[in-house]
Amino acid sequence: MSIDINTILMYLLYALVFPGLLFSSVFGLWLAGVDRKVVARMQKRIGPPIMQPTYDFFKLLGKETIIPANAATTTFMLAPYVGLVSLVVLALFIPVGGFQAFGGMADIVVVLYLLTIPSLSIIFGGSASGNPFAGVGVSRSMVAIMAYELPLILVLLAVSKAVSGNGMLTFSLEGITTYQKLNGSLLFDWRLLPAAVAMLLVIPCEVGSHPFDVGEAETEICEGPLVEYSGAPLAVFKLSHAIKMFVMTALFAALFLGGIATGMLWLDIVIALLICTVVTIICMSFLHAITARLKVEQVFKFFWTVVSGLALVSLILVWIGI
Amino acid sequence: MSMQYYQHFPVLSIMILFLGAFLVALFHKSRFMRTFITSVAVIGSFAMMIALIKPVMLNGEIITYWLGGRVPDGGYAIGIALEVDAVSLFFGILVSLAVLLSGLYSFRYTKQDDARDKFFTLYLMLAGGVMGIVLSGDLFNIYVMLEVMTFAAVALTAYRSWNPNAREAAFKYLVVGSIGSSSVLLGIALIYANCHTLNLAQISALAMSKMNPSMLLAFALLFVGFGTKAFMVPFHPIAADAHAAAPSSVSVLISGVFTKTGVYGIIRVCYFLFRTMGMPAVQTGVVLIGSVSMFLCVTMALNQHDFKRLLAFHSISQIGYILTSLGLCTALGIAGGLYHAINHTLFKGLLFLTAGAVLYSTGTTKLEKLGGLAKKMPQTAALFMIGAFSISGVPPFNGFVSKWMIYQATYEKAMETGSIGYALVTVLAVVTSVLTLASFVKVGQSVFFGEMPIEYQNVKETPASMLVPMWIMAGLCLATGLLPNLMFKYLLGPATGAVLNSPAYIDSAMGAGYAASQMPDMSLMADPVIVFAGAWKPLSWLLLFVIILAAVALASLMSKKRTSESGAVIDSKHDTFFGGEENTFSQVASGDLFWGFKHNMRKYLGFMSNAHNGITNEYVTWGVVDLAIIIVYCFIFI
Amino acid sequence: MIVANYIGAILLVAIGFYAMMTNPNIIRIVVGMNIVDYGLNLMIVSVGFNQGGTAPIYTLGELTSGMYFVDPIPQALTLTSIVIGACVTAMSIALCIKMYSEYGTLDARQIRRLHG
Amino acid sequence: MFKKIIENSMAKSPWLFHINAGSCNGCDIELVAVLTPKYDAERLGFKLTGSPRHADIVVVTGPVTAQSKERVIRTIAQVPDPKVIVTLGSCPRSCNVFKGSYSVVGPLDNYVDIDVSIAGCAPKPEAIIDGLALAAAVLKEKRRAK
Repeated sequence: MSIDINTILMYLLYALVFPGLLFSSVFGLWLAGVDRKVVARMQKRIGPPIMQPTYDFFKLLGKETIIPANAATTTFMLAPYVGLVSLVVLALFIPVGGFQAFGGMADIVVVLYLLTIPSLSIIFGGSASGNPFAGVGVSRSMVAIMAYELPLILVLLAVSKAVSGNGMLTFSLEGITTYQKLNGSLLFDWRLLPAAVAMLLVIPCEVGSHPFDVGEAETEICEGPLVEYSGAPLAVFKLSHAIKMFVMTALFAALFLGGIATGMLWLDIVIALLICTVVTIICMSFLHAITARLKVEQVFKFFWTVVSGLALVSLILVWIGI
Repeated sequence: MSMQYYQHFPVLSIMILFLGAFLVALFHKSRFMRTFITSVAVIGSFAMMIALIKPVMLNGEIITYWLGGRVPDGGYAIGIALEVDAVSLFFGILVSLAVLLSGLYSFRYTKQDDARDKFFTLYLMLAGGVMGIVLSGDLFNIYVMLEVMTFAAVALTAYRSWNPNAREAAFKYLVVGSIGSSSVLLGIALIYANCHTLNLAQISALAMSKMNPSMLLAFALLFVGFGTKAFMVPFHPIAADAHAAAPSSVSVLISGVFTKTGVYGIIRVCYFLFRTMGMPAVQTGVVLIGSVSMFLCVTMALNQHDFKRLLAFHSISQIGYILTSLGLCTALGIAGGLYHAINHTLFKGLLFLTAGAVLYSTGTTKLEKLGGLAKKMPQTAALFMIGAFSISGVPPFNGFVSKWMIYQATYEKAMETGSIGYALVTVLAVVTSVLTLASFVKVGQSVFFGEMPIEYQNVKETPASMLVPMWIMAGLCLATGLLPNLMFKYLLGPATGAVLNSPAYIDSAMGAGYAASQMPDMSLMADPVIVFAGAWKPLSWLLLFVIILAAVALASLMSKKRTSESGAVIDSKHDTFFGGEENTFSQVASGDLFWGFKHNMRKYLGFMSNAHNGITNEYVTWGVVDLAIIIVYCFIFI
Repeated sequence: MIVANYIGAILLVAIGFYAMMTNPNIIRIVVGMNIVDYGLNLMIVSVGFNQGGTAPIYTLGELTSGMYFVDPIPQALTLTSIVIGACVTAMSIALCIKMYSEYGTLDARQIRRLHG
Repeated sequence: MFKKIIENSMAKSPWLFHINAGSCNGCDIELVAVLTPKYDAERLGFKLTGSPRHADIVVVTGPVTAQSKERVIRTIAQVPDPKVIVTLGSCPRSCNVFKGSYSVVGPLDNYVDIDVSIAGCAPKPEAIIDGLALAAAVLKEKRRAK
């Protein structure tokens, strides 16, 4: 691996500006704003301005950070940043409209595991705060992870099987998008429709939005793991939440709608971002507005039966090769 | 051929450990001598293994050492041989590394025990036995070493006189383990009856042409015998008992080393002796056993209330991963399995050592009684986190890389054979990995985070002499995760090649051309090509991570620092928010932590919990029934 | 004749396993282990047995044509295995004694602190 | 500039934490009514949080009872700075009809400094929104003063 100054500058540009920290934060916060606005409109409210999550973020930066006496300080303060960084890294790996900052560096298994780090950072951060509410929240968040991981891997394997033909297995996201560019988007493959639906249900659970936000139920357990966080770390967690929305929807776009190619990169990217927004509205805002929060054991049951069932149907259909 | 100096290293590395054992017993009065002899033995053994990397791993030599210079005569191996190929050396390095680090840890750790001289005697015997197994080229020698090892392990399990469960655990271990030993012995007898030799190389040359029902029976018996040593399902309950009762530094050996001899034995039996691994039926069987082991034991682990017992079940779950991967019989699968074997030794060793540190400092490993120790033992907590992330496969730690390879290998196998069963194995492996993560979140929440019970107010950080081996292990966990290329070059590549290249092993012992003259078909895969279906570049990923972390740190420094931390006195501002109430100790009990999961799985978990009822006879019954099933399976499908 | 040995060996192993599986008395479990051991020893010795063979201890002067020996290696193996068996028995009996003083019983159904 | 952004954001994103210090529940209902579609306080960025650590504005209702006094004081102390304390309804300021009861130890300003008071029994939602908007302005001022 030869490293010259240009490569490093490119790395820096990718990591910090596009599609890394800056872009994913801005777009993620925008998505979060759209989400809140749409939910409000569906409830016949005016709703907060689109910029509201951004205001929240900057306000929290200006607040005092309290470290509780019971907390394990290092873990408590480090956790949000680790979560944020891994999400930004994830944003670099997921192709947006065919543009992938670091193409040959990751595949679906890496994505699967990187996705657990942000959740883990919330879990360990909350755990380190030494609060009993956080303890309950930790437990619930972990059950939510256990719940969505099974359908998610089924979806990923189904997609991987669908794109890998003639004996060559491909796990890489690059390969998946390339295949779709040649053969059309996978969403229009009827065998993968159940998997796409399952993925749409996995996204809110992963992001922690209604009705699957068992871990951070603010009315029952005072926002669970985040209960003791204040100021800048909380701001980082909120930012991570927003970036997670971007990452998950972009993952959906890459897996199922990666076939959109107009020949112009910037147009592709714009279209991909539009898809992200639409997916956010469908799977987060709609569900948020029309459902109440499930209980934790219901979430687990729902994901291991209905959602996994959908994904499994897809996997089997793809496998028997109709 | 003149002997190179390094050809004596295998026998010396075994002898130095046994010699150390006797010398420790001899000088048992002096603490200095005991420490000195043990250190010299474990360091010397490790150094000799490392010195062998260059000739064996890089130059591809296979060292054959005939004890007493009795080389094969007239096509018959009459002497006892030590034969070190890349597989043996791979396991040898793994074993001596664990023995070294765990030994260094023991010096301080056993301070609370009586009869420490006996501890080190047994410890070195156990280490010597394991080294003997992985380096030996003689089947009966392997059996004897197996018994030496088991004997020492049982004695060490029962060693802690103040642990009320130790004797019971040791007894069950001995009884159920004896099924395995008996199977191995019977298998050896049957092989001898057919091949009239005990040399591994010669047997593997002759076995294919002499295949008959009694050889098949011998295969089944040897498989079960080594499976018992690897604690595959259904032999897992004894492992859980023994790991939990033994001192932590011994648990490291039992889980990281003892079980590896089982894995090593299975590799030797399936890939070398009988070369049955090419058959789909055997592959299916091994993968099935591996998958069941990994899933069943991880769910059992979620049910546990004791730190070490939980780790013990995880240990078998990880062995399940290794067996699954080795059972695929593809280059990627073998490489993944071996990679996971070395990773398992490192991270599970680390976790057992942290458990030992907790036990050393607080006197208990009960999850319900502990909590909030990260404030008092920050380094131990950090080490635990590294171990937990490694075992649950969080990138960029080592567990991730090997699991990543295992997923690919299983799914590729599914593509190859067109069977959806292997695809479900991939799914099962991922789910197991998540459940592993969950149970370590449970440990983290119950032991290191959460609230601290008042009686641990004066707990001290683990002593430095115990921290150093743990930090080395943690560093290796990170290094093996970040440098898979080096791992492939120096360890995994040659070892994978050696697994698939049994004729070279035979020729090295019996003289060139022997394999070709005896074996009907020579499926020689000298240079396996390991192809990945996905992409993963840990180093560049780390670079990214560092860049972004630096940026974030800069940003957070730029924003005005408004952190307020409480002083010594707890004021209400820094008190835990408890709904406005004054803070009282209330910790979510570890058993209730994943209630949402347990509620849905209550029937399964309840059944499993009742099945592991602790009665020795039932465990024996499971073992014997399993033995019978495997024998019948072999006779039907092979 | 040698077939009888094999059958006997298999029977001994089966009896030993049966004892280990069904007898809740831990001393009898140890006895069961021993019976399995004896079965195996019988097996190994029989493997090396040659009908009419002499002991493999000879001087050159005693050697005549047509003379043959029983295989000495299995006998050596048996010796080793007996020694190992004795060690294991000693160990397990020692554990039994300790357990009896700790639990006050030899019943395996009551010696089950470690379960679940 | 960064400072300016934060100050402006302070006024636009005030998060509420609601403490009931022995209220008759009237004011509590009205506070929730403020978040309903008709009044929709969320358009101004108001949001109810579950934990005092996240809050900027503490809304206290009810005369402070003997049982709740310590809890109220502790919870208010746990809110990170800058913070604004708002009393909702007449009770926290004057104890209202509960004054003189053996169990009432209010008013609240005996214990903490109050920034904004919203009068009424119970106050109208319009009044509450007005008061909260004022509180947000006070929050910005407090941040600027730092």
